Amino acid sequence: MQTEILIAGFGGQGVLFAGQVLAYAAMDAGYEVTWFPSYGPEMRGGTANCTVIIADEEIGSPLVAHPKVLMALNAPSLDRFEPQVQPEGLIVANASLLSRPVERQDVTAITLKANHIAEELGDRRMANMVMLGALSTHLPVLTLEQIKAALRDHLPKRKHHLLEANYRALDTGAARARIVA
Amino acid sequence: MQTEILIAGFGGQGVLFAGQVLAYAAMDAGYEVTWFPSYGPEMRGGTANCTVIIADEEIGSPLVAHPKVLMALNAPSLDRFEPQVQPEGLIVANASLLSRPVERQDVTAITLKANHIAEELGDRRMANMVMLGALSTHLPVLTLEQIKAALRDHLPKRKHHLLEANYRALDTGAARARIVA
Amino acid sequence: MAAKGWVEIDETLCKGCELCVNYCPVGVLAMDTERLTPQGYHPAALVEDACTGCNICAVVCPEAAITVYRAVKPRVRATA
Amino acid sequence: MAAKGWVEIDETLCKGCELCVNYCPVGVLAMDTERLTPQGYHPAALVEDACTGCNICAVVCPEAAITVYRAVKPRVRATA
Amino acid sequence: MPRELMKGNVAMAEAAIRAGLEAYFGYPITPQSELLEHMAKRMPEEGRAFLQAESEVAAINMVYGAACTGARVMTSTSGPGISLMAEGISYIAGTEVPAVIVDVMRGGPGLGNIAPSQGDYRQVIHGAGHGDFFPIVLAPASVQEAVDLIGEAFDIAEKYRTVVFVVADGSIGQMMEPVELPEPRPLRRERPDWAVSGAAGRPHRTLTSLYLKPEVEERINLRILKRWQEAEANEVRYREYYLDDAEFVVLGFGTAGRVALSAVRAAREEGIRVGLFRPVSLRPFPYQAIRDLAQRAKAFLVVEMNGGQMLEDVQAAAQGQVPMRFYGRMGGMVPFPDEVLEEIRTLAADPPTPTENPRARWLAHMMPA
Amino acid sequence: MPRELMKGNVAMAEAAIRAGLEAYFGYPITPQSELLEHMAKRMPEEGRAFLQAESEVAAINMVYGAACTGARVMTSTSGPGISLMAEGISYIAGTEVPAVIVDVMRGGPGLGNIAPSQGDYRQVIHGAGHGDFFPIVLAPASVQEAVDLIGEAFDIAEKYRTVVFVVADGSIGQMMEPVELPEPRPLRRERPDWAVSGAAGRPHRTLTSLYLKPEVEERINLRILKRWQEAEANEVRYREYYLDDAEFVVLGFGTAGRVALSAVRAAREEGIRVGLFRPVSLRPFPYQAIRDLAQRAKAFLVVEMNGGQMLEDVQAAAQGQVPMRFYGRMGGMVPFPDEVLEEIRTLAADPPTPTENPRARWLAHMMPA
Amino acid sequence: MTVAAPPKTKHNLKLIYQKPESLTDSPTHYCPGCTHGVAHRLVAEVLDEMGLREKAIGIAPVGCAVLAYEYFNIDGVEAAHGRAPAMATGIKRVLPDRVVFTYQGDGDLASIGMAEILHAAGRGERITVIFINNAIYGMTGGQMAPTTLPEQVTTSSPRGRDVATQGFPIRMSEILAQMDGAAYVVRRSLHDPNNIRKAKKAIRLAFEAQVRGLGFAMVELLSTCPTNWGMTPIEAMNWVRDHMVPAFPLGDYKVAPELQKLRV
Amino acid sequence: MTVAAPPKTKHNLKLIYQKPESLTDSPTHYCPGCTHGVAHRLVAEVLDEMGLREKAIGIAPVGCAVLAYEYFNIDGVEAAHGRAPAMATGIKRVLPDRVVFTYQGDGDLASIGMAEILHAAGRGERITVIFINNAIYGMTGGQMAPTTLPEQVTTSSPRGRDVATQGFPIRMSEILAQMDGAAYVVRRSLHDPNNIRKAKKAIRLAFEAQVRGLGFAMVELLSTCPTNWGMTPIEAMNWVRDHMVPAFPLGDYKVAPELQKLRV
Ligand SMILES: Cc1ncc(C[n+]2csc(CCOP(=O)(O)OP(=O)(O)O)c2C)c(N)n1
Ligand SMILES: Cc1ncc(C[n+]2csc(CCOP(=O)(O)OP(=O)(O)O)c2C)c(N)n1
Ligand code: SF4
Ligand code: SF4
Ligand code: SF4
Ligand code: SF4
Ligand code: SF4
Ligand code: SF4
Ligand SMILES: [Mg+2]
Ligand SMILES: [Mg+2]
Repeated sequence: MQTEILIAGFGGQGVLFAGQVLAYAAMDAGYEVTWFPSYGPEMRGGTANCTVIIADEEIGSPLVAHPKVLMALNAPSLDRFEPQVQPEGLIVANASLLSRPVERQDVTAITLKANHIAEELGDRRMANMVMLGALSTHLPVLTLEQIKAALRDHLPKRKHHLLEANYRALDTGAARARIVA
Repeated sequence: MQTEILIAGFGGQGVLFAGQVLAYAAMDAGYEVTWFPSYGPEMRGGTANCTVIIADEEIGSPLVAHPKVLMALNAPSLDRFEPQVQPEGLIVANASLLSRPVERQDVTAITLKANHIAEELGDRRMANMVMLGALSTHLPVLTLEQIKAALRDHLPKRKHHLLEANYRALDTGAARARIVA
Repeated sequence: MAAKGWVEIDETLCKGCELCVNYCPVGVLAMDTERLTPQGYHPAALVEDACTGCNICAVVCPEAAITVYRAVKPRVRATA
Repeated sequence: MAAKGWVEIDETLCKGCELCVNYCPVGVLAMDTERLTPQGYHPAALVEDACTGCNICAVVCPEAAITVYRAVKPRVRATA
Repeated sequence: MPRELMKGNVAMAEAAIRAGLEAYFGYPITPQSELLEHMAKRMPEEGRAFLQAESEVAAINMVYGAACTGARVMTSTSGPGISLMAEGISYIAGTEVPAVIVDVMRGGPGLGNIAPSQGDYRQVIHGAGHGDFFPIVLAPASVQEAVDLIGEAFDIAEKYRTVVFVVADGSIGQMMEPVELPEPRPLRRERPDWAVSGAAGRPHRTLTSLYLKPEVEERINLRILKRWQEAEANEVRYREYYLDDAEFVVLGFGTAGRVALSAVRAAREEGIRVGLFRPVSLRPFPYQAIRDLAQRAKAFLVVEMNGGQMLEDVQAAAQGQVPMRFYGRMGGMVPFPDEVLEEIRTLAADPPTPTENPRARWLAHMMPA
Repeated sequence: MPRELMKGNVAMAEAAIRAGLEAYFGYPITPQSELLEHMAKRMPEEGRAFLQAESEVAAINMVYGAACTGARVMTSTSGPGISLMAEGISYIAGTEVPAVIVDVMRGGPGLGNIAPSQGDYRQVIHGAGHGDFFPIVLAPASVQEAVDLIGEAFDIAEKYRTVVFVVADGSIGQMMEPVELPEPRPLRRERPDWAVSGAAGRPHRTLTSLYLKPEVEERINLRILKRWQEAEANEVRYREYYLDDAEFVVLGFGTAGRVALSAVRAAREEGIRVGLFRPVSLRPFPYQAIRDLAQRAKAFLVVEMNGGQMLEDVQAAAQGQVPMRFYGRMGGMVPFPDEVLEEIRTLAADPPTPTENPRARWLAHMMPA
Repeated sequence: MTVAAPPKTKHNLKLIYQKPESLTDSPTHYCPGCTHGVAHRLVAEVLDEMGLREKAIGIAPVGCAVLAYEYFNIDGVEAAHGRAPAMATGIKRVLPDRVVFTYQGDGDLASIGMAEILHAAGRGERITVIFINNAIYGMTGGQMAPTTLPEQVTTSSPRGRDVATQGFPIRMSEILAQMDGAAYVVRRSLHDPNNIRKAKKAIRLAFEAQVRGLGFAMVELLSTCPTNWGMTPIEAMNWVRDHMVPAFPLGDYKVAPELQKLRV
Repeated sequence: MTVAAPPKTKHNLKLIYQKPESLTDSPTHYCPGCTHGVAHRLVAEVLDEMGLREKAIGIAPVGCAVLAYEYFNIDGVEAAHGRAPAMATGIKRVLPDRVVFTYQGDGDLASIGMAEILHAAGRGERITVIFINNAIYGMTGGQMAPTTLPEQVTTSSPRGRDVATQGFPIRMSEILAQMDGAAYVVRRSLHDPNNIRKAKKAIRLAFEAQVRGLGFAMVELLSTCPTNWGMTPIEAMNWVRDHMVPAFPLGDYKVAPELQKLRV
């Protein structure tokens, strides 16, 4: 059994970190896991994405053409990856930066205005955690609690003052996740 | 038909040049020819030798284990190469710098005091030509005249004032060549 | 037109670095925090009518995004 | 022994470069054109009895072929 | 030891430190730089030598110097850096001192790009430097395997007094996976008897790759070849998956091997009797194991992230005993399992003929006229 | 043209000048230096560019620059220099500009010595630089052939927009033979349409080996591979001697091939039905011709001045169809015809078994335990 | 936000400045506020002013400016890391009447490319070198450069550059001024409009040196890397002024007499 | 020839000079009169005097001194062409209490090895460099070196070094003195006994600099190549005096304050 999660957005949106949190949670839960970044060209700007694969046996390819789950933090990511999600899959999209709804009818789609929610919560950089919270509601392999525990156990000590804010973002994201399709 | 001539001595004795003269003569006479130096390590001193192969078809190896002809300009060269000469071969040795005679009985051996003769003739650097002259008396493929012509045709113009002295050295070498075995 | 100068900012090029804003000696430039360029930045914009056409903003702009004009006095023909 | 100094030249090392001969301030060295070293050079040799032990030849010898001695006055024991 | 989630580059660096690395010299290059950066942080903490050299040329010659003292030493780089190290690598091999080099491969030739690739295969294996020598080359397919092989690399390098490469395609360097790190080994304190250290109370020692007399150089060359022969006998490593009843065999190393594993599993679900052979030591290459497979398989499919570099070795191993296909992605492209699955399906449905040229067929497919 | 007696190095230099060489950049190294020295003398006489670079790294990058203008350009070096040029060679290949490189091979690895060798075979063929590309490699066995191949090298380099090596073992560089030089060709004045020259009256042009997008780099890689495929189809060169009725075949290139020729003749005189196959293009390698020979010969003997580098390609070509022996001298040793003759005699008297490992047998013979 | 109204008509407005012809229309990939862009612009302005656009061949380095050939509207090539001066030499030797310049970062020029730049200068190679000193390896993610300041934190000097083990900043202009083949070697900075103007004059002279065949010419430009320094563009400009200029004194290190007379 | 008679007895003779312990007994392969041998001897004498023989590790270059490790009675290694400073760095970093020196020719140090020597100096690498400047590539048969004088004929400058195309002689001491990491950079000559004595003092200081941990130290020695210059050894000495010294001024280019006080 294997779950592939593709997280995509702008550089700076915390895409890679969100993936790492999932990877930590999966590892702690005893799964095999790979986190694979699309490390961009040796220069700035552009998009960022990473693939997290969670499985219960030795993981083959760290990349997949058709992930089960897509977490899209901006419009170009949704445009590019929506068609690739597996039928019956899951798409979590950040409505704050979208100009259109999720179009696929054969997937579970969750949208929420992650940037707006994060700003509401007082820290715009928490949009990725808001999204993760939403994702957790429909992710078969990991629970919100496991994600929180991963944050707690792996966030470097000097960043622990941010834990509460992260939890709040996760919770709010989970609470506001709305299935739209 | 192929004749291999190994010329050996100290660096500075004109070993390589003597070989080149033979090679020119052979080329002018329409033969195939290779001149192969043992180019020493990237540093000074030591011995020098070259192999000249004269043949009437495409030449294979530019080196042979057992040359037909050895022209040895000093003692170490004779020591090292005498045993390698083909039976029925020819050894021309510079008695000025030898401490012993040619020992092989199955070859034609010619010795002459090339350094002494060259000094007599007024130029110690001509010892190599004296030796060549001696060699020419028993070399099957090339005549003394052909060697002289090669010198004339291939010595750079600015050295042509040395031609006469070279001819004299060749002639004297040819005249004084003594078969000793 | 009151100002002596005028600048145009090419929004396909501007990256919102704020250098022009910072160095404009008369403070007529500001970041347009409401707009996003196609590259996703807030562009600089001329927000006051007092540009002197001094060209400093263009000198400092890393993206060559700024075009500068200066008002010319109507030429008085010299009567020879 | 008349001279104040003395040199020995190691013929396994000397290459007959003549530098020592050239720089010896008292001219007591010369090339031995009759002898050949194992490496095939004419070695330098001390040919006169007037070496001062100044060490200059050793300083200039590229082959470290020269050993230099100097005569010591028989020590007069200081009577305290 | 508990598992930690680590980036391949960082994990390799830490594994080297735990293997008793005494000195690291390197130069930044993507996708390898985190390895150097981890060394920059950790080596001084351990009181060991870290130096960012002025270039890869300098880095390999620093490695060369340190290796001559018998210290455990390594460097890491990517394609262009491997090229610049070629002379130094040849000197190290010619001097018969041990050193470990990590190549985190990127797209090439030339400046290329920084995406994952396996394009340095031929260079590392055959052309790591001028003259006759054979480096040992290990290719991990996961972060854990990278950690394990780094540890072994030092032992092997010392055993055969040679250069050992760990070639990780960019993906292995950049991805994170849980790993179990080994216990730190204590620094070795004794020095091998060939090492230079100052001639205190013993005759002076020299280490060189210069042998002016061809007879002597020949003896050294033969000695190097002999050690290589021993390595060939002892150091072959590979992994087999689903081969017991396999009619079809996919062969791939590193990330290509992993991708192929996913495809093989998917194909098995479709009922195709296919297995995977993943070389771990690229040199010595598992010739015999592949030859054996060639005798019993119906067809091979070689999958690489290059234009068929290992393919040539597989062909040499198989000696025409099995028909073969090739599927490669180049220039920094990583194949998806679906692509390989499709190739497996074709392989099973329409097996290759014995004379078909695998590269030509693939090229025609990739670049239709 | 009358025949002139010329040293290989000088003849190659002069041949390049007559082929319309516009610029030469190089660095001294034995046994190649006379080539550079001839250029130092002649290129300024012709009003063309000669420069002794500060290193081989600089030399190849000067070649790279000049090649980007569409000029005919070359460099020459030996082992260590080839290693140092690896990065530049890869850039030239990746940028798809033509250049000619002469490697006058010496003993290695490392500093080695300056005696004749064929030890760079694997490096030049497989590892001339990082990333996916294939240089074309030509190996003369006489001064005349060197002259002829130099002329062709430029045309081939331009035809396939790639790097062409002429690999001459030290003997070819150092020996003198009579040669007929070609008539000087006029300098080409038109520039190819990809060359940089200043964007006068046309859109600006760029030449690069950087393709940040893997999809794009992959297309370039495939294009390079496609051209290589064409070269494989068109540029195979070899010479055959006494093969018509041969039961045994000796294979060797360059000087090893010549030495083998003498031995083959001697063996023929002894009544052994043996012939010689001498590859002239080492890449593309004459796989098919060798495969054909393997079908009809009783046994092969591969002779090299290295530890069996071409041997591996001959084995790949023969695909186990013919039993094989190997005889090599290393480290600057040149085999004598007598040694090869002895090997031929053994081959005929006691033919190898199909499973015998040629290198292992030879190594046991060279290094008895 | 209220944007100032456009002028009623433009016909009494004189064009004072616009993007130079020697730049292409492509947006660059540089980070916002990075002065690589300023340096590009200055070079392009000088090429325009001297009428050299159609004669120029530019050589991009390996470094953040790796795609410079896409931004300059001139013929261009991409060099191997550090080897741009050698590549430039190859080009200039076969096309001596073209104007050839390299554009190099501090890692490229002062670290791996040290031999090539010194020898190009030693030979008096008639090329122009634009040297961007930003005290860091920008492209590869902020490692230490030879020009990194003592104590400066980078990803490969995480505790700050320790001069005892990692060496001292290297001052290239001072070194290159020692070379007899150098005709023009100066250091300028891009940290404010005034210095940018001076930098442009220097670039002009560096091309004049080439056009007049006087020898090797280099302009070292102190430049920002807001991204890897972890600063805003404006903070970065000030950091150059406050920290780099003291360590890398601005000035003329070598100016051939023929250039001293020139007014540009 | 009459050779002076040996002294009757030796017991009243004091040993003034003998071959230093830090040299082996092997005869060298150097050409007669080549001052490479003098330089070897001086280094060995200094090692003896400072008691460093058992702590020293020497690095031989690619050049005529390629076999130096056979002549020095100390541990030694052979570097790749030009890379001795990098190799020395590798050794010194793992064995910081050993005394590490390189011995390099002008082709090795100033041509191909330019980057390595400059960066070793820049890092203040605690190594000692003996730099033999003989204005030629000795080992490979007399090609032009970076230090070849203008108009000097070599096998790769057959019409004399043409500075317009082949560049100017490079003066390494002047360049290296610019490096902050350098503690001691001087130029001496080996062209007569007096200068040889001064050279030895400099070599002593260059090792003192290392032992005291002051930083990088280099002694440049003007040296002869009678063979490739086509001169007798004595002519060669005079050529150094008359042609090289004017082009490469002798002197102290950088001396750390701690060394200035030292009397050796
Ligand atoms: C041979 C080689 N080594 C390393 C690299 C990786 N690399 C790319 S850019 C760069 C350094 C860039 O720094 P700098 O020259 O200062 O330019 P900047 O990005 O700061 O403008 C390095 C090390 C490479 N491409 N090639
Ligand atoms: C990479 C490389 N390039 C070239 C050579 C050939 N080579 C050997 S010594 C030498 C130059 C020696 O000159 P120098 O350093 O001045 O020393 P010298 O012989 O004059 O003492 C060269 C170019 C080499 N061995 N390796
Ligand atoms: S031209 Fe001068 S005044 Fe006008 S916006 Fe630019 S900097 Fe400000
Ligand atoms: S300086 Fe240029 S890029 Fe920066 S904000 Fe102003 S217009 Fe935009
Ligand atoms: S010690 Fe002085 S006097 Fe004596 S031989 Fe030597 S140089 Fe001459
Ligand atoms: S200086 Fe030394 S090598 Fe030269 S001649 Fe005198 S003793 Fe012999
Ligand atoms: S990384 Fe630094 S140097 Fe590179 S573009 Fe960004 S700011 Fe400029
Ligand atoms: S070639 Fe020159 S430098 Fe080399 S040993 Fe001979 S004289 Fe000395
Ligand atoms: Mg930089
Ligand atoms: Mg020299």
